[in-house]
Order: sequence, then C-alpha cells, then structure tokens
Amino acid sequence: MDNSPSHPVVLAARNVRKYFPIRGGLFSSHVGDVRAVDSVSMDIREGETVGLVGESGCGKTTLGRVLLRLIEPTSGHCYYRPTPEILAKLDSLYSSLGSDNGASSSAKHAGASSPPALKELDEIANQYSLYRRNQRQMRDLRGRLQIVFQDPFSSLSPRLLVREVVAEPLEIHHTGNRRERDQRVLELLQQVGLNPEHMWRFPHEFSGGQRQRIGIARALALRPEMIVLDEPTSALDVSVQAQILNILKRLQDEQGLAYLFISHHLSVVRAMSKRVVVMYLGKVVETAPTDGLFSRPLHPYTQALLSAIPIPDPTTKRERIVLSGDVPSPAAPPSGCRFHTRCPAVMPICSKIEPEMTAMGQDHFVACHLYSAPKEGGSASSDSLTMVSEAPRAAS
Amino acid sequence: MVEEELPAQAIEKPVRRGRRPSPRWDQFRRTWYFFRRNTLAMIGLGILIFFVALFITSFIYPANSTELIPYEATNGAAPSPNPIFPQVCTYQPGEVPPAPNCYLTPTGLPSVIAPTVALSPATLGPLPFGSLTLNPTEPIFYNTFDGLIKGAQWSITISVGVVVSGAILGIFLGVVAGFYGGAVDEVIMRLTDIFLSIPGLLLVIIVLAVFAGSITSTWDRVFLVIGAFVVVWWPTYARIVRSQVLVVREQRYVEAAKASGARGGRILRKHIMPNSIYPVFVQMSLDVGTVPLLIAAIVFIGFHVFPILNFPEWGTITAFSVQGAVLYSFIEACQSSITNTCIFPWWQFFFPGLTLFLFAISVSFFADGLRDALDPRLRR
Amino acid sequence: MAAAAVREPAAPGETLPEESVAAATAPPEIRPEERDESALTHGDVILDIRELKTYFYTYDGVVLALDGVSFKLRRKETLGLAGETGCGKSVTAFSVLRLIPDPPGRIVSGKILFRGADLLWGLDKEARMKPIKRSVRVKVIHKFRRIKAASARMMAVRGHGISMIFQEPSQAMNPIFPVYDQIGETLLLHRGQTIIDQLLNATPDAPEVQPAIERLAEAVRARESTDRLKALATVVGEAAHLPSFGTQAFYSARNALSTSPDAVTADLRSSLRRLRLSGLQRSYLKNRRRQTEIIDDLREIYMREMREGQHHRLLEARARRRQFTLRWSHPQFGVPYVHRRADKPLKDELFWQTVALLEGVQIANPVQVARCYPFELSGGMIQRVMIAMALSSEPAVLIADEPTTALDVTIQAQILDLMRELKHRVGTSTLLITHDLAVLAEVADRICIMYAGNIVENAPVKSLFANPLHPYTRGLLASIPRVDQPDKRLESIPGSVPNLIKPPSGCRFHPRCPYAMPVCKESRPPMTDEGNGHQVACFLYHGPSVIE
Amino acid sequence: MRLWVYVVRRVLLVIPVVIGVMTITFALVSSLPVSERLISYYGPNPKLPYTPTVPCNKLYPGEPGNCTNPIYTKGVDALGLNKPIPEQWAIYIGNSLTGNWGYVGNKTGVTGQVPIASGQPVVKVLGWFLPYTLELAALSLLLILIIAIPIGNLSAVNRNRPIDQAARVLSFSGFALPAFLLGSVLLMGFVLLIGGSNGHSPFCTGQTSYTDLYGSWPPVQCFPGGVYPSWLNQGQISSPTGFPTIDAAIHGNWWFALDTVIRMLLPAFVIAYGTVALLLRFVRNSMLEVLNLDFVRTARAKGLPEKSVVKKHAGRNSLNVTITVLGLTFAGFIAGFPIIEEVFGLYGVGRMIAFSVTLTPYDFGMIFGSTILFTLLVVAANIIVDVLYAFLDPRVRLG
Repeated sequence: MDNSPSHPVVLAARNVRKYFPIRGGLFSSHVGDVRAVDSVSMDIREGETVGLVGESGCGKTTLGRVLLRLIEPTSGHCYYRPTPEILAKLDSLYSSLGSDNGASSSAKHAGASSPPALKELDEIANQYSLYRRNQRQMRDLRGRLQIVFQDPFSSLSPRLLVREVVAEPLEIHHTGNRRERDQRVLELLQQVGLNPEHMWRFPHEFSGGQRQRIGIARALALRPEMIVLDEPTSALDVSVQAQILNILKRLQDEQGLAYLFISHHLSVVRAMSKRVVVMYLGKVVETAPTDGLFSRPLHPYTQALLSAIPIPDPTTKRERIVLSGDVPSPAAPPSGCRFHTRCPAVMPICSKIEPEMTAMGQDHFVACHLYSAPKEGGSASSDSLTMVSEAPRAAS
Repeated sequence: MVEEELPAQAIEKPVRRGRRPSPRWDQFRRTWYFFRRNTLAMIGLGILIFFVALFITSFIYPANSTELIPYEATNGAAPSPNPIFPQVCTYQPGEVPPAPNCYLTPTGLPSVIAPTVALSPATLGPLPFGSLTLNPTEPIFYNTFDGLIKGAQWSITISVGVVVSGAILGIFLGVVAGFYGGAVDEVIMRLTDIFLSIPGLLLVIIVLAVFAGSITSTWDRVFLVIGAFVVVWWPTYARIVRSQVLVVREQRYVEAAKASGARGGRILRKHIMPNSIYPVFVQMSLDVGTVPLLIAAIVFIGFHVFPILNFPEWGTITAFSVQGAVLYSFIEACQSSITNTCIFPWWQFFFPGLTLFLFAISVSFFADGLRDALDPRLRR
Repeated sequence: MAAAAVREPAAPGETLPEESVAAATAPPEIRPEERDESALTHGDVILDIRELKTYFYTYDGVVLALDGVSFKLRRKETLGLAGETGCGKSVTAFSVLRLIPDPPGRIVSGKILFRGADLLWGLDKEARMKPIKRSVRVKVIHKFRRIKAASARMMAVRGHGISMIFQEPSQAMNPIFPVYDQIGETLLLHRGQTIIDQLLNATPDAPEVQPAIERLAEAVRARESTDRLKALATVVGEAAHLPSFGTQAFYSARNALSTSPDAVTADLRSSLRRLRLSGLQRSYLKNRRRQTEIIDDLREIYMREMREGQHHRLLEARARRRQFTLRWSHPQFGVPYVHRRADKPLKDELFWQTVALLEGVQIANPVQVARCYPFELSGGMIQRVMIAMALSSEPAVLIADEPTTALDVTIQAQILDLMRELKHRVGTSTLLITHDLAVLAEVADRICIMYAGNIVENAPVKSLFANPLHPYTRGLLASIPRVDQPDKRLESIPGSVPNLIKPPSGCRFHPRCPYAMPVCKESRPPMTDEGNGHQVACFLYHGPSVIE
Repeated sequence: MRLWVYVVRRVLLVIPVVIGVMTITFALVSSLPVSERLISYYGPNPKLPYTPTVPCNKLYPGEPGNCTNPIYTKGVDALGLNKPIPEQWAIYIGNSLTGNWGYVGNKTGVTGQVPIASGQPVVKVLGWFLPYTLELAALSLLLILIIAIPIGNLSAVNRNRPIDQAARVLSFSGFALPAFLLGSVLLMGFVLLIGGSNGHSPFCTGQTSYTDLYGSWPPVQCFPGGVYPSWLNQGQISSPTGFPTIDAAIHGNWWFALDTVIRMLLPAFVIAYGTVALLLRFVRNSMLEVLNLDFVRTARAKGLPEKSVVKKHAGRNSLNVTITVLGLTFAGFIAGFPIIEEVFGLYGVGRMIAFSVTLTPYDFGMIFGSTILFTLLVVAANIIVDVLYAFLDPRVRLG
C-alpha cells in the first residue's frame, strides 16, 4: 500500500486473518468464530515506528502475535523483507484478486487449481512469507523479530534471576560461552539503564518500570530488526512511562529498530510513532501518517477516539463526541461497517455494505462510506477537515 | 532487609559464572519464616524428625525384621487386682520372674504384668502389654514393640515408595497432558476420571486379590503392594500437575521464551516444570501418611496383605491388635458368664494405633504448613 | 496523636469548632493552613482527614503506606487525589472506610472527621505493636473484640454517609446474584423506611388511578412518543402514591408499544392488583419497617458515639435486643412459602426502584440490565451499576477509586460525563482517586498530589496546572504525553518510587528531586499556603524560616 | 449453555468412564485362572470340577481314561474364553452392562455368613444389601454437611485464632485416625458406658449392651417368639424395600425402626468424622479465598453487617466449592463403608466385600461386582453434584 520510497520494509502483512473458533452446544461443536483479526494489511519499515491503536478487544494484541507467528494465523501472509518490486507486484496481485481472497491464498493449502495470480502469490509466499517457513527456519528468524509484553509482572519467570532471564535467548541460540553471555547481559542492562548488580536479583525485587527494562533487554539480546511493543507502558506510571519511551526512542536511533507500537493510549502513540493504524473490531478503519491523522482524522471512530482523550489542561474546554453503547462482541460483529452501531454519522448504507479502504491524500487511508462515494465523500472530508466534531452533520 | 543486603552481596559477587546467588537462599528463608510461625506445622515437623530417627534406628535395632516374635509366657496365675492398668516388671533371662504373670521380651525390654482376663470359659490367661493376638481360638501373644520399631523400615519404605513412584508417573502424564493438550490431554484426563471414580480402597483390594495368590515371597509382595497403591495414586498427581501447567503455560514468560525460539523441551524444563511442581510436593507429603492407614484398613476387613500374618508393618500390626482387642478380649470378657466385668484392653492397640496416628497427622500438619508457607495468599 | 484524638472534648451538633480541635490535635506545622481555613464557614468541610498514618506489617518490615496525610473535602466539591502507584492514594480511600485488610494493614493514628464524628475513635485501643528484637518486623497484638466493635460502628457510615466505587468493575460485584438483588439489598439497608412506607401508603384503589391508566393506554394505542408515555406513567405512579409504579407502568407501556397495545390496560391492572397488600404482607412489612427503624437508631447511636467519643452501651444494647426480638417475633415468615408470599411486594418494589436508579445512570434498557448477572454486562455497564448502587443512599461523600482505569477511552468518556452530570444533580462531594492527571483536569475542582505516603501539593485545579509548585508535580506534568502538543519532549523523573519500608529521610522526594537542597535530607517540609488556597510542602518556597 | 444441555452432556461423559472402569475390571478378571472365572461368572457349584478333562467314569460310569469336560467346554464357550481378547472384552462389557455380574460362589466367605446368597447372581445379592448402605450413607452425609460447613466458615472468618486452630486439629485428627480404630474404641467405650451386664435395652430385655450397639438388627431373642419375622431374613435382609427403618415401620415395629436408626448413629458419626476432615479444610480455604475477593469488599463498603456479608455474599460463593469437593471426596467416603460395616457388624454392601475377601479362595464375582457398584454410585454422585453446581452458579448455567 505505502509505496513512498523510504527505508526497506521489514514486515509486510497482507490480508492477515485470525479467527478463534467458539465451541458450544451439546457436543461442543464449532458454532462460530471470534474474528479477532480480519484481513489486516500493513507495512513496517526499518527504523520507523508504526502505532497500532484501538480499544480493548479490537484485536491489536492478537495482530501483534500473529505478525510474529506466535499464534498461527487463519489465513493471509506476512512477508519478511520483501524487495520494493516484490511489494509492488504483491499489491497489483492483491488488487487484481480483490481484497477478500485472503482465505484462498492461505498459509495452509497452497492453491492447487487456482488462477495464475494465486500461483504467483504462492511462489512469492513460499519465498518470503513467515507462515510458509518450517520450525527451524522460523527459529532462526525469531531472534530478529522480538516482542515486549504489556504486563511486566507476568512476563518474567519468577524463579529465574535477571541474568538468566536476559541471557535466555542467547542460550537458546547458543551464542558465545557463558562468560561472553554474561558480558552481553551486562551491556544490555547498561543499554536499558540498569546496574550490573541487578543481574543477581529476582524479578520480584524490581518495580514495574525496571521489570519492563529487563523485558526490553531480553528482547534486544539477539540484536533484533523489529520489536513488537505490546502496550509496553500501559501498566506503568507516567513518570516511568516517559523513561521507558525515551529508552525505546534512543535504542531505535542507535540500532535502527523497527517498532510496532501497540497501545490504546493515543497520546503515547502520537509521541512515539511515525504512522498510525487505527483498528476497530479486528478491522483497520484508518491508517495515516501521525500528524495527518491527528490533524485531520477522517473516520468517525478515530474522531471520537481523539475527542475522548482527556487533556491535562483545565483551561481547554472542547466539545467532545461521546460514543453511545459498548464495543460489540467480535464473536458476532455487526453487518456492513462494524462501527455503524455506535457511529454518530451512520447512514443506511453502513449496515449493508462493508466500506473499502479508500486513499484520502498522502498515504492516508480510511474505510468509511462517508468518503467512499466520491461526491458525498468530498464534502464530508472537507467538513471533517475543518472541525472534528462536525462528523454528524457530514452524514446528513 | 532485602533492600539492604542485596546490593552489597551483589557488588562483592564477581560477575562470573558459578556460585549460587543468595536470593534463592533468601527465598528459602522467607518460606521457612512463614513455616516457623505455624505452630502445628512445627509440631508436625518435630514428629516427622522423630520418625526419621525411628527409621534409621530400625536398621540397627536387634530384632527380627521379617516377623513378630511371640512372648515366652510363664503362665498359671491368679487374676491380678486391677483390671485396667498393668504394672511394669522387668527381669533378665535366667532370673526368676519377680511376679507370676511377668513376660520376658526377647530384647529384654521392660515387660509388664497384665490383668488376667477370662479368655474363654475354660482357660485363664494373661494379656501382655502391647500384644497382638491373631485368632481368638488359640491366642498367641506377639511382641508389638519390636514389631513397631522394625516396622518403621517396611511402612516408611512402602509409603515413600508409593508416593514417589506415583508422583513420578503422575507428574509425567500430567505435564504431557497439560502442555500438549488436544487429544493426548483428553485421553489422559478420561483415564484419570476412570481411575478416580473407583474407590481407592477397592481398587487396591482387587489388584491385590488377583495377583496376591501367585506372589508369596515377602519382597515381591511388598513390590506388589507398592504397585497396587501407585495405580490408585497417580491420577491425583496428574490432575494437580495438569491444572498447574495449564495456568503456567499461559504465562507471558513462556510466550517470551517461544518468541525467542525456545523448543518445547526447553520451555518444559526451564519454565513450566519449576513453576508448576510445588503443589505436588504438598500433596505427596499428605499422601505419605495415608498409605499405612489404607493398608491397616485393608487388613482389618480381613484381607491379608502380607504373606505372613505376623508381619511387622504398622498397618498390619494395628489392624490385628484392634481385632484381637475387640473380638477376643473385649467381647469374650463382656459376654462370658464367668467375669461379667468388661475390661477395656487399651494396651493392646494403643501403641500401634498411636504410631499410625502420629505418622499420618504429623505428615499432614507438615504438609498443611508447607502449603501455607508456599502459597502467598495463605501466608500471614 | 491518636491519644489526643480520644481525649478530644465532645463537640455537639453537626459542626465542631475547628480551632479547639486544631489546638488539641493538629501538629504545629499545619497551623497556617488552619488559620486560612478558619476564614471559610466550618459547616462547609464535610470530610476532614488529619495526620492519617496507615502502616502495613509485612515480612520485609513495616511499610509506612500513609505517613501523616491531611486534607479536607468540602461540600459539593470534587477533590482529586493523584499520584503514582504505591503512593498510597487507594490506601487513603480504604482507610477512610476502614476497609484495610487487617492483618497486615493497620491504621496507626490520625483523625478522620466526618460531619464532626471521628471515624477512628478508639483506634489506639484496638491493637498493640511490639517490635521484635534485632528485626525489622513488628509484632501486632490485635484486640479482636474492639476491632469488631469498631467495624460494627462503621456501619453508620459505610454506604450511608460515605459510599465507594472500585477500580475493577467486573470483579466488584458478586457474580452469583443478579443486579437487582445486589442493588435492592443496598436500597433496603439505607432507604428501607421510606420504601416500606411508600408501599404501605400505596393506594391502588384511588379513584384517580383508573382514568390515569386509561389515558396511558390510549397514548400507547395512539403510539405516542416515549416522553409523553413517561409523563403519563409518572401521573399513574403519583395517582397510586407509589413512584416506582410509574416506572413499572412506563416500561409495560413501552413494551406494549412494540408487542400488543391492547394488553397494556390489563397488564397494568394486574400489577395494580399486586399492590393491594394482604394482611400477612402488611404485618410483614410493618415488622420490616420496625427493623429498619432500629437499624437507623443504631446508626444514630454510633454517630453520636463517634462524635462524643464515648460508648452508649445501654442505648446500643436496647436497640440490639429489640432488633433480636423483632427478628424472631414473626416465626411464620421463616416458613419458605409463606415468606415468599409475604415479601413479594417488597421484592417487586425494590426491583422497580432499582430500575429507576439504573435509568438515572443512563442505562438504555434498565429492566433487562437489572435482571442480568454481573458477568453478562460489560465493564462500562457494571461501572454504571456500581455508581447507581453507590448513590442509591444519597451519600454525602462518594469515594471513586480509579473508576475509569480499567475502561476504554470512549467508555471512560461516557463514565466521566455521567459522573460530572450526577455531581450537578445529586450534589455529593466526590473524592476522585486516579493516576491520570488529565482525568482530574476535566472533573476535579481541587487536586492533592501524593508522593510516597505524603501529600506534597494541594491546590485548586486551575492554579495547579497553571503553575505547579512542587518539583514532583512539575515532573509529573512534564512527563505526560499530550495529543495537543505533538512535539513536546517527554521529560521523565529520574529513579523510581522509593521503598516505603525505609523511606528517604526528610522530604521523601529529595533523592529524585532536581532542586534537592541539604535541608531536604534533614527535615520534612511543612505544608504552606502560597496564596488562594494553593498549598505545597517544599522548602523551595519557605526555605530557612522553618528550620533553625 | 442451557442447563439441560449441560446435564445431558454430563451424563454422556459418564459412558466412557463406566466402560473404562469395566475394562479395568476385565483386565484383572482375565488374568485369573480359568476355573476361577468359570466359578465366578458361569456358575458356582458345578456337578463336575471346572477342569478341561475329567475321568470318563464320572460321566459314563465304568468308562476308563479321560474325557473332555462338557461343563467346562460349555462354560468356556459361554464366556468366550477361547475367543481372542477383544471378543472376550466385548462379551464381558455386554454382560456387565446388562447387569450380569457373575454369581456368588459357594465359598466360605460370603456364603458362610449369608447362606441364602450362595449361588445367587451377584446383582441380586447386592440389590438386597444396597438399601442399607444407602440409608447409612444418607445419614452420614447429613451429619457431614451439618458439621463441615458451619465450622469451616467459622474457622475461615476468625482465621489463625484459637477456633481455627481447633478446627484444624479436629480435621487432621479425623484424617489421621484409622476409621476402624475410632469405631472400635467408640464401640467399646459406649458399651462400657452403658454397662457390661444384661438387660438395658429399653424394648428388648436379655440382650447385652454389646449387642445393643453391634449388628444392624437386634439378636433373634429380641423378636416376638424368639424367631426373626418373615420380612427379616436371618436378621440380615429386610423386605420389601430393604431400607431397615422403612421396612420396620411398614410392618409396624416402631421400636425396631427406632432401634435401626440408633444403631446407625455411631457408624454414621465415624464415617462423617473421617470425611469432614478433608471437607473442612476445603471449605475453610475456599471461604478464605472468597473473603479476599473484591465483591466482598464492595459488600462491606455498602454497609452490610459482617454477618450477612459472610453468610450471603461469601457463603453462597464458597458453597459451590464445598459441593464440588464433596463430589470429589465421595469416592473416599464410600470406600469407608466396608470398614465401618465390618466394625459395627452391619449388613450392607461393604460387609459383603469384607466377607468376600476374608478367606481364600476369594469370591471374585462379589469383589468385582461390588467394585463396579460402588463405582457407579460414585459416578452418579458426581453427576448430581455437577448438576447442583450448575444450578447454583449462574456462570455455569448461563455462561
């Protein structure tokens, strides 16, 4: 999607789906799916941070796991380091196939009797896709794609010393002898701002911030190219959060890491990331460069999300869009546009047809019927350019 | 306290491989602190230590370790005045008995004059202290003191053997079930359901009943008994371990290990095992006490677990002495037309019963204290 | 401190002379605050916490969770309590209602004056702390009888004068009882008398009831707007002298709109019939009413005890005895079937009152929600229910402990709006505890910043955000990422929250403070006023004057 | 999940368990010698001994040499002992499911004590004695619930205080004290209490205090005319229902109805004491966990008096756990019956087990039959418990 000539792409996800089966009934048969992630596509480039925003239960965490293949995906592909021309080809292929062919070009069954486009896709997938690699190839890749977890308390084994925790990836990949590993652990601890003597302690002796540092050190151990940051600061205090964020930024500048920064906290995302992807109920509703998104959010959900953020300044009084109701369950997502049940600008079409991703200006994509229909969309977008809270009028 | 000493020891500790870092010791001390605060647990620990000592002494104690020795009776005495409490008397072999009904214990330990009781309308005879009668028709009095001491080796060996082997089997199956899940899990859990729904006592009985006929040598029989009990015990452990593994498997640190490419074996070894095995220890220490109890019960309902009836194993001794006391002394005495004063022959089953009771209760006190000390929620 | 609290002379009436109390109890350094405070009317202060000390006696040592926290909550005011994790804000909240799990926690000393009653009265007699030799730990010898008595005394305040909503909505409600049950018991506990009176005075046969019902039915057949239906339904309720019957009428009318408009009359008639109490039900209700009266008496007695600082054993004993006799004076209600028959009207009444309450917190379909079990509701919904439950007794103070932390941003917005709206409608004064200063900026009137068990700054919200005085507050504000200021460099406070077993000497912030002076190590900075009620505890603002 | 779906599911889950149990018994049975299997499962007292061949003159008098034993071959065919193991298994399972659990051998064990049982089908004999056991079980369950729940809650509420310690000691002593020891001691103690000599039974002179407490019925001389009435066979099996109290009541012997209950009190107490031991700890710990939960704090914050917090909010939640644990301990509970019935001389299923294992050769038909019976009881109890749990806990019922 994003063809702007810039850093090479580390991971390119295309139509990634993850459905969790629901079992029920007399013989606990398969009665439905929780559509945690539903045909999501995104690129993550070297040295840049992609923010992934959404409320709880929108599938952002699952997406992070699936991208690293910690969970096996239902369908779709995640290409590791595709060259730009491959990317271009991919986009053309997918556009030719239409968006919802993720299932047929699945990781599981290589399309046997399928149109040439699919065959081509398969070849590319066999070459680049994570989901086509066998366990050993995957294990070699693990070191380069790392993850930092949300909860700093359950993410460190209570019975291992910090030294063992941080050195574990090294041990797994048999890098260096014990002494070298200890040296490496020391420098890692320094990188995340911990003292050497900390390596002789148990995790439970540390505060949340320090634990999170340890987690980051573990992730850095194998010199990764990309780290999925799964709400790394949502369990921390603001002052400590700032420390962690700064550390992450510094590391990115030093080592040119790519981050996928998952968070429900828009302001943190804004502080961290270059591009932002907004998810709602397993679908991407809007993706744009950070400034673009925050200056002119197009999707009503994004607008509501933005206006819902409390601003630490009693003097600024803004009119806020308060969404009615709760997030529907991903087990039974609403028909058509999944947001239409809560949308302030809902139109009759929304409940019927699912909106396509449409480009609105410099790699700013939004999936909303306000913008899909050209004439209406034009007015709507120009409206929502001016005022965030105007979305309802845009509908009428 | 932790805050104080850790940096110190960490700094003086060279950042090289090798030594046990003292945090582990600190954790142990923490557990011990909470254990120590639990009075009952400390009592249990004390009694347990006594039993360990008994176990060791039982090997050097000069008595027959494979069967109980009958008393040599010097018989023919008048009924002693007091019906309930026997009087102590000691004499060495060769000496003249100081009192008519004095019994010589083979090891020269103090023996006693027991009150005389009507055995049957015909014969009069005494009941020595700590005796075990096997069948009402012609009484033989065995020395249960030596038996209890010697029985320590058998009982404790059997109990520990049962629990350890059962735990090994159970842990293995439980971990497999919990970690791999799916069909394996289903099969193993159904299996545990099946075994758990058969009352344990009966399961042991039927296994023993089928095979006991063909196995007569003492050691083989001991192994058979252990096997029979393991059949009963593994499912409990499997259940416990599985539930723990299911919890630990979902922890983030396991996922982190996966994320850095750890294989299943390593995750099991490094993360899942150490974090999910503690409850089993508690359960094990609870069960050690129940094995002799079960053996005693089986013997009591009339099934002879061991090839010889006067086998020095706590359960057996207790069961037989209770039977003897009730069926033989008590009922006979109460219902005999000669003496219609019932006597309560407590000295016959008191010491075997006490041994069983103390063993079981000390172990369970210990286990309970251990659980409280290990489980942060139950700490105080 | 606590000893002083006990020796304090009895102060009659709602308000108590601040001066005298201050003279008796307050340590010298908070004098200036008192003086400034005396300008205001005393009745204005509804919750007054002074030098509150709450410690936790753990394996590692004594955790000084709260070390001399003092603040005042005024009528209709929303006081924000902000700080990082482990700074003791939640502990403060729990201490106020004495919900600290004991062991390990104990309130050691201090005063919590609620409407002039000291909730911590008799504290020092409840337990004895014995330090263990050559050890960081302290042995606590509880006197359980006194502790029992104290917690019983709290019944006068808990939920009645001060109610509370908690952080984890999904776990804060009992999973195995439906919502109406849990709210209903609260209603009966706190508003029992009025509810039962309404039931007893309900007149289903009043002449004006029938025509009202007819009009309502007409409106339904004509498919008129829900507002009109509501208006008519309230008329019905007033006609029957039972407000909750209005609610009931409204919902049956609205259901009828969708299903069968003609059924509504019959439906309402039947529910009216249910309002006609049988003799059994009447006597049962009378009995229950007497019980509630006694409970209220007990509350009154306890409040007096805490106000005057002495037991009223006789009164309490008498009340208890009467309660006991009442409970057993109607044995036939123990018979299951009879009992069910007897308390059916009360159950229905409570149900419909619950529905009305849920409406009040803007729940779309209150009837269904009232019938739901908590695990069937979403977090935001349960939080609304919790708020409804907390406000059901129209308390003077509402303590909200991180009410929105577990919720999503959009839901948080809903809840905050709701709370703001309720604040204007009900007019309870709120103690809002959160780590999110932004939230406070929106709802709070006044903010206390806590750090490591102390309050370091206490200011009106505007002036706090305009010019934060304490370095810690500044650090906090600087470290918040902001949507409206994208290119703001995130400052962070070095280090982390200190271990409260061995807190830093003097000002507890000095190890992390950029402006730390030698004096900060030695003595604790007093709370001083920097004009228009902006108080701060820092030596930067009145350096040597205090230390000589 | 709706409740009925849950129930049906639970019942369906039982089938593999039952078949599995029978498979285990099959494995054990098939490792018995053929003659034993024939005696237990084909017919106990044959005209010829169960040997492959017999001297011919036993069949046709005067014939020399050995002939094949027709009874043996018939039996082998009937049980399919000459067929491969799977078929044997199928036959065995079929028999077991259809209630064909073999026969009571004419051996000294059971038949020595219960003569009329000799040669009868095991199911029939068990059917005679099951009601007694059930009545005893019901009584002791009642005792258990009365003892365990209040004490457990009490010791949880004031935790680590003297009451709690006392409860702890009580429970562990019950766990560590052999049931037969406690039973015998109590028996003797009570006998001594009542006194050694004759005639203190209020309604039957001439029996000793021992027979007052021992046995499920008074000795024969207590009955009118010194003989057992027709509905009480040998003072062992009562008809029509088999529940002693009910039968006595049906036949209008109120004294005996009372007597049977009195005789059950002591055994029931002993069983309860043993089972409560485990239950008490679980009740206490679950109560402690519940008391630490958030909603209890909420209930306190609402101003509910402590009593109703403990009783309603915590109690109902921990009750579910209690019930589950009761289901889990039911196997151990039922396993106590052979011992107790042996100690107190009660004629129930447990006593039959004791008889059948007392003297070699064992009465395998009876052993395996009663094992399967007890297993079925346990399974049934578990189903009941689960359904009860689902009924009590909306999360299971609706979630």
